[in-house]
Amino acid sequence: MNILYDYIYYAGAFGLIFIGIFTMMVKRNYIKVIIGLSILETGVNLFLISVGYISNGTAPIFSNPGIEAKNMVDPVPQALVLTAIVIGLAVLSLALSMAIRLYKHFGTLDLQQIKEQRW
Amino acid sequence: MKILSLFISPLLALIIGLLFLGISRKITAKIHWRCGPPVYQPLIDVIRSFSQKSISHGAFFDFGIILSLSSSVVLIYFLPVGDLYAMTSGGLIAFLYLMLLGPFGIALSSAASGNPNSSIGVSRKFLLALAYEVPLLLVLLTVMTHYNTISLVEIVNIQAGTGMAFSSWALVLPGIAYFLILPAVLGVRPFEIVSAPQEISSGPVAEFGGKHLAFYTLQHALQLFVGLALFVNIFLGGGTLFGLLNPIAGTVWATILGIIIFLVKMFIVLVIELFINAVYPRFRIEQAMRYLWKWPTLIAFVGLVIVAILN
Amino acid sequence: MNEMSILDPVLLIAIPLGLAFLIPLLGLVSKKIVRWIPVVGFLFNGIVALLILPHVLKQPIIVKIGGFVPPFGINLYAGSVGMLLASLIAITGFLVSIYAVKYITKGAEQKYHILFLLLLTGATGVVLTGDIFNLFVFFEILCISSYALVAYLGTRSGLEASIKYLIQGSIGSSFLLIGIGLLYGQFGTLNMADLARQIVDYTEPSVFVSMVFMITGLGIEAAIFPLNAWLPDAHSSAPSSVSAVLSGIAIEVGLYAVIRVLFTIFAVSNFFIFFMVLGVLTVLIGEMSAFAQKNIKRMLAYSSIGQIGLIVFAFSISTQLGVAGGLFQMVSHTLGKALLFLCAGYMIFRTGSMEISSLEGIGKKMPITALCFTIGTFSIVGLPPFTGFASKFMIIRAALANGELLLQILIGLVLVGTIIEGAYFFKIIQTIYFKGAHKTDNREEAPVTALIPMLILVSFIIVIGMFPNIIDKVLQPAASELLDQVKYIGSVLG
Amino acid sequence: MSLELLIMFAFGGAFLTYLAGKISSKLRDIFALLCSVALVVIVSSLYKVETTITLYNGFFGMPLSMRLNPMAWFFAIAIVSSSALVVLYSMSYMKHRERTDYYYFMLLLINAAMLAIVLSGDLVSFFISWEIMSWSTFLLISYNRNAALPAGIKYIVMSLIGSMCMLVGIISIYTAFDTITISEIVQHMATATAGYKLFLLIIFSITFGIKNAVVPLHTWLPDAYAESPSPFSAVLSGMLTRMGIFGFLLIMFVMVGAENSLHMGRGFFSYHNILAWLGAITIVIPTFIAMLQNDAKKLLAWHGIGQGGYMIVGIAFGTSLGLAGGIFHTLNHAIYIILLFLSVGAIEYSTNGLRDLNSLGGLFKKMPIAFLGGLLGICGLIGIPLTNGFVSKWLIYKTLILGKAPFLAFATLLGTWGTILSVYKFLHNLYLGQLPQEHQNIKKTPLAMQIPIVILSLTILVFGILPGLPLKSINAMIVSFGFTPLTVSIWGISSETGTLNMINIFSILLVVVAIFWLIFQAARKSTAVDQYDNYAAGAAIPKDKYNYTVEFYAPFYRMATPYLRDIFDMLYQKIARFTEFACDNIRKIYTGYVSDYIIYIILFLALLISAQLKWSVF
Amino acid sequence: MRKCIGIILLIIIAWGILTSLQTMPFGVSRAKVANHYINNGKDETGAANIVTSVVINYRAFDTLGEVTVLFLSAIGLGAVLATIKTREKRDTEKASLILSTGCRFLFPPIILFGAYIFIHGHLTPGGGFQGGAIIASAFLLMYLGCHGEKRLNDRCSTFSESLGGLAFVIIGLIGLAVGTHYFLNNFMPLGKFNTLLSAGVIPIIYIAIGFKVGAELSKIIDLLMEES
Repeated sequence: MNILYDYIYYAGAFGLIFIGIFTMMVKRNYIKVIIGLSILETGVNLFLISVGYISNGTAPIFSNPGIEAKNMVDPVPQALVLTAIVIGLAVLSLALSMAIRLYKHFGTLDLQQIKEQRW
Repeated sequence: MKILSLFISPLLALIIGLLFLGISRKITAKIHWRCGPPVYQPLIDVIRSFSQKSISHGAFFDFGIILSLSSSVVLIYFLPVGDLYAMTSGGLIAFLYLMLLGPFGIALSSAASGNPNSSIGVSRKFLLALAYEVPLLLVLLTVMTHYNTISLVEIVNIQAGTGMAFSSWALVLPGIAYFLILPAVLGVRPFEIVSAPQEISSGPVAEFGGKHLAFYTLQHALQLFVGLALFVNIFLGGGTLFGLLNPIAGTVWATILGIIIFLVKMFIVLVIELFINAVYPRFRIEQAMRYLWKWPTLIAFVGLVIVAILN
Repeated sequence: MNEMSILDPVLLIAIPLGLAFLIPLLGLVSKKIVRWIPVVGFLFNGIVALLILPHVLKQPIIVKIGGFVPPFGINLYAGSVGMLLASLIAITGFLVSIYAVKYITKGAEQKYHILFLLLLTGATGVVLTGDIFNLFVFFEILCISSYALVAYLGTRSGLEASIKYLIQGSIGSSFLLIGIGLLYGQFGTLNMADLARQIVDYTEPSVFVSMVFMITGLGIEAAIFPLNAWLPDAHSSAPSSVSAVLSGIAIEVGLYAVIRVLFTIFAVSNFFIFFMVLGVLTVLIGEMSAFAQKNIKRMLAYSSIGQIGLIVFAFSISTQLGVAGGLFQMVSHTLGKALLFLCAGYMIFRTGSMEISSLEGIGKKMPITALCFTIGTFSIVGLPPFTGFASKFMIIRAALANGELLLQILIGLVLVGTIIEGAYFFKIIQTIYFKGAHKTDNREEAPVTALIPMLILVSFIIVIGMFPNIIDKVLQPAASELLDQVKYIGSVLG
Repeated sequence: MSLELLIMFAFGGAFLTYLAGKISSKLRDIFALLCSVALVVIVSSLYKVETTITLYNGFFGMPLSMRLNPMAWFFAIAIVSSSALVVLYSMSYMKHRERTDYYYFMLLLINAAMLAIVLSGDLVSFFISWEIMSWSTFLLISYNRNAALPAGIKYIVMSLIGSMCMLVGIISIYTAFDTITISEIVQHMATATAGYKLFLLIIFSITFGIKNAVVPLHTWLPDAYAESPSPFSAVLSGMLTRMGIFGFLLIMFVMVGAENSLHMGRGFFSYHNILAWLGAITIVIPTFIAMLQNDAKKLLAWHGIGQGGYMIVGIAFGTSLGLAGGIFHTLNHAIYIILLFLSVGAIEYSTNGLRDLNSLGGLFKKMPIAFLGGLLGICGLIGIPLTNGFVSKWLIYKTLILGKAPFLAFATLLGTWGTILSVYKFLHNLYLGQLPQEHQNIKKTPLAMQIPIVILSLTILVFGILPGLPLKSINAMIVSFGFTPLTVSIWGISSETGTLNMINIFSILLVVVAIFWLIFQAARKSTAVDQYDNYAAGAAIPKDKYNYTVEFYAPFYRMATPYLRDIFDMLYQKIARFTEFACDNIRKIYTGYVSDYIIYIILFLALLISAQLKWSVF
Repeated sequence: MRKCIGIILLIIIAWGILTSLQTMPFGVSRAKVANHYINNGKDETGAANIVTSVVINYRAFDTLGEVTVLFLSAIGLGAVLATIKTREKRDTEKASLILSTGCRFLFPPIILFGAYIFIHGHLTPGGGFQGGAIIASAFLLMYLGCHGEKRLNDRCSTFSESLGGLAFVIIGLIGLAVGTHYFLNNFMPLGKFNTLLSAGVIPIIYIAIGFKVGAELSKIIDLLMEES
């Protein structure tokens, strides 16, 4: 197996994470920063899921009596991701609500201009 | 002896001091090609002053001048004139402090008068005192360190044993320094800016008339006496002369001769001092300070360093 | 065990959560009753925590949620540290919520009380939990409620601060989650004790990277030096009652999490030298930044950074004394800083400005508040006979007892920080009492609901400062619990 | 009377006074006075009692204890009696000021804290009381507002530096010996290395040097003295600053022990010698700077620094004579400097806050009692024979001269001669000379302010003539340090080289003064004139404004001013400004732009990762 | 500049992560804990969906926290947006009849489907969160399709979210009180495996969660729609 196959999910996940961080680092628009955050969270979730994956695995549901337990993927990361998604959602909605208020107060979403609180 | 000196010393000091005042005036006048008053003039002045009119600015004005004269008299008790001394308590340090009390009393008194000229005079007096005290302190410290005692009497006694003060070479430099500052200590030319009559109406004395002036003159005479006597005591062996009196030591004659030798030494010092200094014009206070803080201080300091190293 | 089942530490989390869910319902019935819900909740918590505290000093209580054996279920670890901090949180929460009853008048009051309740519930969860993902969840509760509370007033500064806080905080939580994911990937467990058992060498690159991600994530909330840029903004813009809790509880809890991770899971050793330097750096930068501030709450916020640095330094000494000193410093900082923010709250409210210069003559206007403020500053600076002194004493002792030169130099720098801190705090005291014309004589003292918490905090500060033995009995087992990884593993996994 | 009661009385009295003030100001005044007088009574009843009690074990299980011994008693009685006088004085002085409750509270609290310092039997309670004293002092220095504020900050910052040093010292002792009780430390000290002892000496010397204002740590003092309320300036200069001397005694002769602290280092570079030289510098420079001052209290403040130098020199020289001199000078200094501050305070009271030497003068007829106080105060300060200052200075000079330290002796003597000039200026510009027209009708000095002045004036004379009274208990103190006792009589000291017998000098001076007074009276009566009837060489003396007192020593100022700058203060100011600058700039890292903050976070992460993965730092 | 620094730093971090990932190859490991869940999960919890058993039983405390977070976000959103009082009327076009009728038509089935999802959480890959999200999507549809006509009943949503949360906590506390005395203990009979009425408290909790999540998400949508 080549390395790419082994790590393709991880690479994807971390690729998203880095894109997210990079976006947050260089973008001045608050909405874009939120998008970066969202990408970052997605990346993290993807990473968590791929941690628990096993090759050729199935969902850990005993929907039929005959299902083998052997090939089931790790259920824990899935549970974690469920939580992480909800938390991400909460943060995101809060961030967006603040964006609304921010625009009302400052008339801009450019973070470089919103520097009243410094030093 | 101590009891006796309680009465003799002040009288002796007052009279000799007044005479020295007269002598100094006379000598200065002669050097200046003037005739000058008679030698006993200050004595007469003092006696006459007591019967003259005076003004008083209040009790403190009187108190200051009394304190000044009294403390100068007490100072005399500390000062061995030959064998003649009444007190040793506190030694040279107490002596130094008492030396201070005389001018201090006058300063209080004249300041209480509220006369601006007096205040200026006092200010000058203190500055001059500060100027000469620096080398003087160094000199006295050198002596005390050298003999490792703070008692004036003891210093004199040690010197009497060795005969002459300059027998110890370490004390030559301090001696020179003291000699240089002596006119300032005595308040004679060229260090008489304190009571410059033309400028500030005689300075501290401006408001003194009658008995106040008499007291002031007496105090001045005592100051002159003390300054010279201290020099004689510390550097010239006091009332001894190369062990000349040793054969008759302990007798009354020895004491009297000692006193006479002492006075003669004082006289010689005074005359030399006057001859050297009478030709100088008066120093301004800054000039005086600069001068006193330069050479005498330097010499005295070197002397102290040498003594400190020798010890 | 029967007695203990009534006093289950899980109640400390469950009851406030339930109350928080209940508030919207009660809000439909009566608006007034809602204000008192946090008071009731924290009173309950305080009583329960203080009752449990003596039991855990010797042997920690392991709470198995759902009855599953630890590596398989989530467990709460109610040890001395956890219970100490839980009691602290409950007491502070109780006092601050009394304060908030009258203080919070603007905005959606009901929502404020829910957020406040949940903020401290999250904090309690963090200090009690024994599972890293659970820690993450409670951490998020703590963070999200603080984001919302910082923006609560809806002012320009509040929003700005909240946004910056949110951005940095969520990066932090993402990093924490990455770290957790990496750990899970390697060791297949999320239980702290189980992880600790499996990790033998923290310097191994894979472990180290996950550790770094975790402490970066947690360190943002803990406000360790390069990660603390959100703190001065957030703490100064939030309503004062919230600032009190953020400064007094939130960052301490963040720091607790960092320390717990470092001590218990990774059992780091040399790494602490780095942390020590970081702590001193935090002290210096915090205090120096505070020095030039003109805004009183911002100054207090920077001072919190300095204090956090001191706590980090104390923990990094990683001896019994050092850790105990760090915990003590946490306690004294919580009491002192909460007091300061509470006082500052009403001072700002009365003067209408956060500028220090506007506090001139407030000592006459609100004498009791000003007095409390003064005592708070004395305690924070570390003057006897207040708590700050006792804790600083312990930390310096720990630093000197070690005998290393580096520590001695660093403690010297910390003391330099203290001097700077003293300088600016004393300037404020002068402003309060001695500056300005003698203009108004009319008193405008803070209301009783504000004075009671302040005075209680003052009495705590004085009593603990004079009799530190009271708390020393808890600090020593707490410190040994943090240091003793083996015992932790043993008591959880059996 | 037990010590707990004493301490509780002192602290409780302070609190109760504050509370009493809330009821009525009269009640508070009486209560404060009663409290401080009661303390005097209690402390004097404890004369020659030696006892140790343990207060409680609450501080991390360390026993906090109190102990009474000759040293503690000596300082305690000085503290309580000066405080009682100052409280009495304040009753009138502070009558029409604001926040008097607060003033009394702080005054009594400081008093109690000082009492606790001298009575503390262990280092932690010492430190606690020390800090209570420090911050309450800060609160009282700032009392006068405006110019007092920077003075307060300066004080507290330096004080904090000192306390931090002391804290380090105390904790290092605790870690080294595992005890904080002083008596146990003394036993352990025998096992300590010389280096450790030196470390302790140095670190404690910084603390006590700051408190005692030893150059170069003196810069807080002039401002603090000048700007506090006058009665408090008196306490500050009289006792509080001298807690530094107490500390020096404690560390040098009790804890480290005389035989160690006097043999630390070699030759000139030994600890006590350097300390003595610092003391000498402290004498000379501040004394001359004092001459330049135009603010009466600032002048006294600089003298306060200078006089502290005498004590340091005396103590640091470390012979029984010098030690006795240093300790005695502490007491004497307290007496006369309190007197002087009270005297200036009386003027401030009468002239509504004036203390500028250039605009006052001639007050001696208007305020004779204050003048008497001022006169005797400066006599004591100079050390004129028959005042107390003379005896202690004499002891110090003698020690130095006989101890073969002529240069130190020179410094001390020079300091005295500098003192004369400036205190004469002080007296002259305040009380003597001409009374300005606007001060013709000033307020009378109230009785409550006169009584302390009179008592202190008498004390100066009594201790000057009967120095044996305090020297007896000082003797007991230095014996407890392990020195050979002095041969003390009630009149003075007798020893193999040079004796001091004040009664001789006193009686002779008395007699001579009496004689000359009689002569004076016998001479022709003088006519009394007023101050405007002056001889001015014909020039008219203007009545309205005649400020000949300005620039009193003008020639000297012209010469010396360029050299007599407080370079340490300038240095510290520079450091402070630099610190402020640094503080102002370091916070610029918080740019306000959130992306920067994210970069910090990522940087932190990347740094840690690369540090371990690349270099394996941890 | 900023970008360069960013890229360099990210490369360093990526290198670190790469080093870390080498010890955890993709797609092979299944840890002890996970094995335990898969092997014993259905016996211990009675749920066919192991993820559900993990979410609601093994790691129920997390879920409680998660629910709280969502609750928080709704409350926080309310708090942040609360102070805006100016609610200007925007002149939007009324939705067409087809659109609004279609939306109304679709609304009940979507709700029903959501309910189905959360009721069958322990059997199928669904659950309270998923069901709640679907319910919220129904409300979103109503908002989009029939803008301004129908609004969320505030009181009702408050009721359901509060009661949902309370139910979760109370079930947990009942677990503490009865049976083995553990918080969130699965105290009810497990029932027959793989039927609707099985797995003890799991369906009950999931129903509570479903109501709560649905209400909260709808509320969030409501608030955001209103303000934007």
